[in-house]
Amino acid sequence: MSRIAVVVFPGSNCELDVQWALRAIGAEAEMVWHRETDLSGFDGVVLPGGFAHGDYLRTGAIARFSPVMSAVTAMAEAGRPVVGICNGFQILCEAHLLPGALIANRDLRFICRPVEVEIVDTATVLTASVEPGAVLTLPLNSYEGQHTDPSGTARVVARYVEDVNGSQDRAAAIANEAGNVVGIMPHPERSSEDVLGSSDGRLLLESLVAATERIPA
Amino acid sequence: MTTDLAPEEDALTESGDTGGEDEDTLHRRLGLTDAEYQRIVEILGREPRPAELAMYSVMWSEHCSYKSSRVHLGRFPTEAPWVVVGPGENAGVIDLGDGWLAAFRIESHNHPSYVEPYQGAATGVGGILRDVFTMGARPIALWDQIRFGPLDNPKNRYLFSGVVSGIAGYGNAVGVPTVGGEIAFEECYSGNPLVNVMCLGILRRDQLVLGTAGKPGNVAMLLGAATGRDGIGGASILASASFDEESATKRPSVQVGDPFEEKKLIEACLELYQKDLVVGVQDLGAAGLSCAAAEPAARAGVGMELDLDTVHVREPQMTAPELLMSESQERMMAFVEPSKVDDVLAVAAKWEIAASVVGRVTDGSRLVVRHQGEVVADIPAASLTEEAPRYDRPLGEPAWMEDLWSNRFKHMTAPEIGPTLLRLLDDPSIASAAWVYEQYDHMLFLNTIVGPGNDGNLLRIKGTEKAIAVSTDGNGRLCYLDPRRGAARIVYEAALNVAMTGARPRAVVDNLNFGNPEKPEVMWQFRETVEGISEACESLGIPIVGGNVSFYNETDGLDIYPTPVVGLVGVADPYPKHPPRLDRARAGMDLWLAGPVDATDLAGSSFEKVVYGHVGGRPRAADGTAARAAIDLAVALVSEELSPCLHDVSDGGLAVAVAEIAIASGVGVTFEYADWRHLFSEDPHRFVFVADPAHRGRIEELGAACRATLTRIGEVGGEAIVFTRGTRTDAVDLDEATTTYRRALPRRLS
Amino acid sequence: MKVTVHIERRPEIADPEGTTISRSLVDLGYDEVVSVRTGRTLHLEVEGDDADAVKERVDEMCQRLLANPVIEDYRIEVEA
Amino acid sequence: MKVTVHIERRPEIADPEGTTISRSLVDLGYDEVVSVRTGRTLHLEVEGDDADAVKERVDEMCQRLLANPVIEDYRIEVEA
Ligand SMILES: Nc1ncnc2c1ncn2[C@@H]1O[C@H](COP(=O)(O)OP(=O)(O)O)[C@@H](O)[C@H]1O
Ligand SMILES: [Mg+2]
Repeated sequence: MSRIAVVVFPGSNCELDVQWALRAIGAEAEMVWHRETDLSGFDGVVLPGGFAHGDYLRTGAIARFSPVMSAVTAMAEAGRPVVGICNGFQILCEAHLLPGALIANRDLRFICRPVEVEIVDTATVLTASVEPGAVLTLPLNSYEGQHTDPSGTARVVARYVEDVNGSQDRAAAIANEAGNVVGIMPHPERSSEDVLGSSDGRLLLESLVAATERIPA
Repeated sequence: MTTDLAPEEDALTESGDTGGEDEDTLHRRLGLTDAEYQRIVEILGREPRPAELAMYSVMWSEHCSYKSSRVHLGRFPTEAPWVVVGPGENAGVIDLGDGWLAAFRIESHNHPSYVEPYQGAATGVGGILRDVFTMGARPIALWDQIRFGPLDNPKNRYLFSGVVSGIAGYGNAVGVPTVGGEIAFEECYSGNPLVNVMCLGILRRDQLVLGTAGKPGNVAMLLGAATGRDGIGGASILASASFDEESATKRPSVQVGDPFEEKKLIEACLELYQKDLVVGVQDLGAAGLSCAAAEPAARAGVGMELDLDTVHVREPQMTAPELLMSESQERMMAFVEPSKVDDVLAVAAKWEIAASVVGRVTDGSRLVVRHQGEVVADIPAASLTEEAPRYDRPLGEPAWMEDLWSNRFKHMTAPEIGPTLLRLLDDPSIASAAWVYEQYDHMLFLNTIVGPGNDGNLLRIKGTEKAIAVSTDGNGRLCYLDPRRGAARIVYEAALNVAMTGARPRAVVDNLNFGNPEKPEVMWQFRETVEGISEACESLGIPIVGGNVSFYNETDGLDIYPTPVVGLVGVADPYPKHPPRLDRARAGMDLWLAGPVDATDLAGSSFEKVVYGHVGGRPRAADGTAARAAIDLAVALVSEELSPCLHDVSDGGLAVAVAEIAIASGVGVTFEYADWRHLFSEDPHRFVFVADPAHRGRIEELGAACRATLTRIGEVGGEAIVFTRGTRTDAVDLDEATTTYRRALPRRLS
Repeated sequence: MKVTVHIERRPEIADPEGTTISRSLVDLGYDEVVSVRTGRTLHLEVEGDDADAVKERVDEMCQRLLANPVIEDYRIEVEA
Repeated sequence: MKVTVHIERRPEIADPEGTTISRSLVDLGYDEVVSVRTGRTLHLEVEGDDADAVKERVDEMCQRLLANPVIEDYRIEVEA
């Protein structure tokens, strides 16, 4: 069974939700405190949503220096799945594991509602089980959700069907070149059961779990 | 810009020495009356020292002592077999079965939100969270009830958007979802907005913690943020006096919330409880350290020694009174057995929060405070709490009630149905609140199975079959017209909202927002309200387990409408797997009305207020028997999965209730009525629901079994909201209704 | 005309963000850092050629919208 | 020693806050406002007496933590 680390920074708050949703599809998901330095024994890692270090200075800026981040970088370099959701996405950008940065939503308001995203790249650890072109309903929950990438190198994995926050290229999720590091702004774990209104996010989490199983530990 | 300290603060900043200061002036400036001062002298057998006077002034303030309300609050029914903790602790606690408990409380932050809307609302959220996790519970949801003056005034827009951002900014970042609430706009809130917030947490029975100091020998530890000069003479004094433009400039130092610190504090405290490292916990809110020392000592019947030199501070050179009165946020006091201090420090270090030992529980009953080697206070702990003054203030029915009641609006002609409906849908108090709740994280923790935009909310407890339902309701206009009837009606409305999620009502917390208690009219409104809430709760068999009183909501002598707000908690076990929601009506379904179809009473209705600007007449009283029948029927319909969508008839009456179903579900509705007044009456305890025609038989059986009146009034389908009466038809295009309803707030705010 | 508005939180008002930044700098090894306070700047491009008049208008904007006098102080700088 | 760090968003990067403020000012009747850009300041209190050495250290702090070079520029000012 694949074993996924869910990193907890001071101020993270979606870690229990990610763990719940991953366990519901049969993965082993364990919390790892940000002061840990060792991720051996894990097949993949998720940086969950929340407000690491209060989002002070810039979202993700302080979290990037947490001791655990060297191990996360090592995982990324080893080709293992590394997924950042919402605040986790912001941290991956600050850590330069993904290009660009996330700035305040165009309308300067926090947005919490389900949005539609189109999966445009299925060659990543988060989207491999999804049909290309599939449109998924996933809850967005962010203030700094507008992705901007002056380098223009971001590989867009999912696009908002409507321009909800001003993201460049309507990017809702982006990946590194190898497709093993993915940042996604909407929350797959929040749409992982019908009783929550949608189970579309499950497809993404299943892709992640499958990807961790493909890679020899 | 210079610092604008309140005058009382100047007096206390100049160290312990009040030389040259007239003592008499000082106590008055601190909000104590001469008689109260005399009482202090009697208790102590001497003149109080400055630090002592500071402590009495905050603890005996209206906000902390409930001195004007206490004699009336005793009227509340507070008992039921499932009550674990009733009023008196930081939050009420009820039993949900199988070892699960729910802790909840509601509180106001009205004046601070007027002074600084973002921080005022944010720190209101922080404060109510602490009341709940103090009990050992993990806070799982928040609800906000906010009221402002009309949005055509820029100041009100500024206050409204600032408050919403503050609730979002704090609630989202601290990681507790805000899953529902209420917004209302009335002229009377222009100079005095109301910002109430309710919080609910869950815990296992063995994790319950009380605000007690425990045994002599225990150590008092202060956890969390450093202490600064925040809000000195703030929440407590601010909330205990009337407001005018002048006091807005004499405001005390504004408190700034730090949701990040609070998040760490929540996690650290929950770990302390889980490891059984604390005997008791008390949050530091209004009255800060004074309250956090006095209350737990008084509850446990012990004494306490505090050493102010060990308090970690943000600003240098704070005086003893300042340290004792500071309302710095995100602090908790824990009472710990000496052998466990190191373990507590280790947990605090792990979560990166500061912790220090600041005192010791002693034999006897005195609270002794030292600062820089000197005793600055030595007083009986209970004299700050139990011996606080109580006033049975004079009360009398306002002379204006007779006029109000006889001032019934005479409707000369029937209104045009379509335009009237659109007008109501465009009213900010009725229109979609999505502009507000989409700024709040309302999904965190994956519990929210009926979220904002519906009547009640339903939160599952993961890993169980249980769900907790909550509805918060208030209606100032109705309570102004008749406080007793109005207050009873909001309790019934909340109970029905909870029932429509499939849950049984279990307990209530209340927030009583009133004007100046020194006016007999206001005290009469208060007493009537307490009666109304009590009667309704008794009729429903549910207790009141906690609440809050906010007086002095007046500006320049004008009192707000009496505005009680209730938060009603229910339990569904098992919870519905296809929970009913407003957006689940489908073409081909029947539209039903539970309760009388021929309601004509319009007194206090949105129809009269919004369409004619009229507020008058005496609203109808609720009928307990009919209310219980409606509740039974709603619970039965949901638990048998007969209806996917139910909605109560409240603001805007039947026409708006039906339109809201159509708008949420994106499908038209056609229905019949006999008299136009039936469309806009807000007669209590009625609801509409939709159901598959195949269920007609069973639904009628249930109606009969519950003794509820039931009428099939129409059907779902088409692209318009169509009203028919005989051969007459009025139709409102669904798209137009939808746009009006959804754009009402955004268009006024951008 | 270019105008810069410097907005600072009044000194007695808590600045949790500054505190957090200061703590992380120390964590990163910069233990010479004693404290950090945060502020905001607004760079306005304003039409007009009378510096005094422009400054007066911007002052009004600050009082009405840009700064929150309850917790903030501000300072206006008009560039040549 | 008092050090001020001015952090500005690079001109090619969107500044939703600046845009919103500018729009509200015009709405309020200040139609002389052409544009607004927002920036941040950090006021550091740092131990040390050699201004150049302090500045160098703060520069390092900026590069590592205080500014994000992908979207921001910064400027350091050491006060006497
Ligand atoms: N309107 C009310 N109805 C019932 N209980 C109330 C009401 N107002 C206050 N109480 C109870 O009085 C107690 C003290 O309240 P308060 O001093 O505001 O507590 P805190 O110091 O935690 O803010 C609480 O247990 C509260 O539930
Ligand atoms: Mg409390």
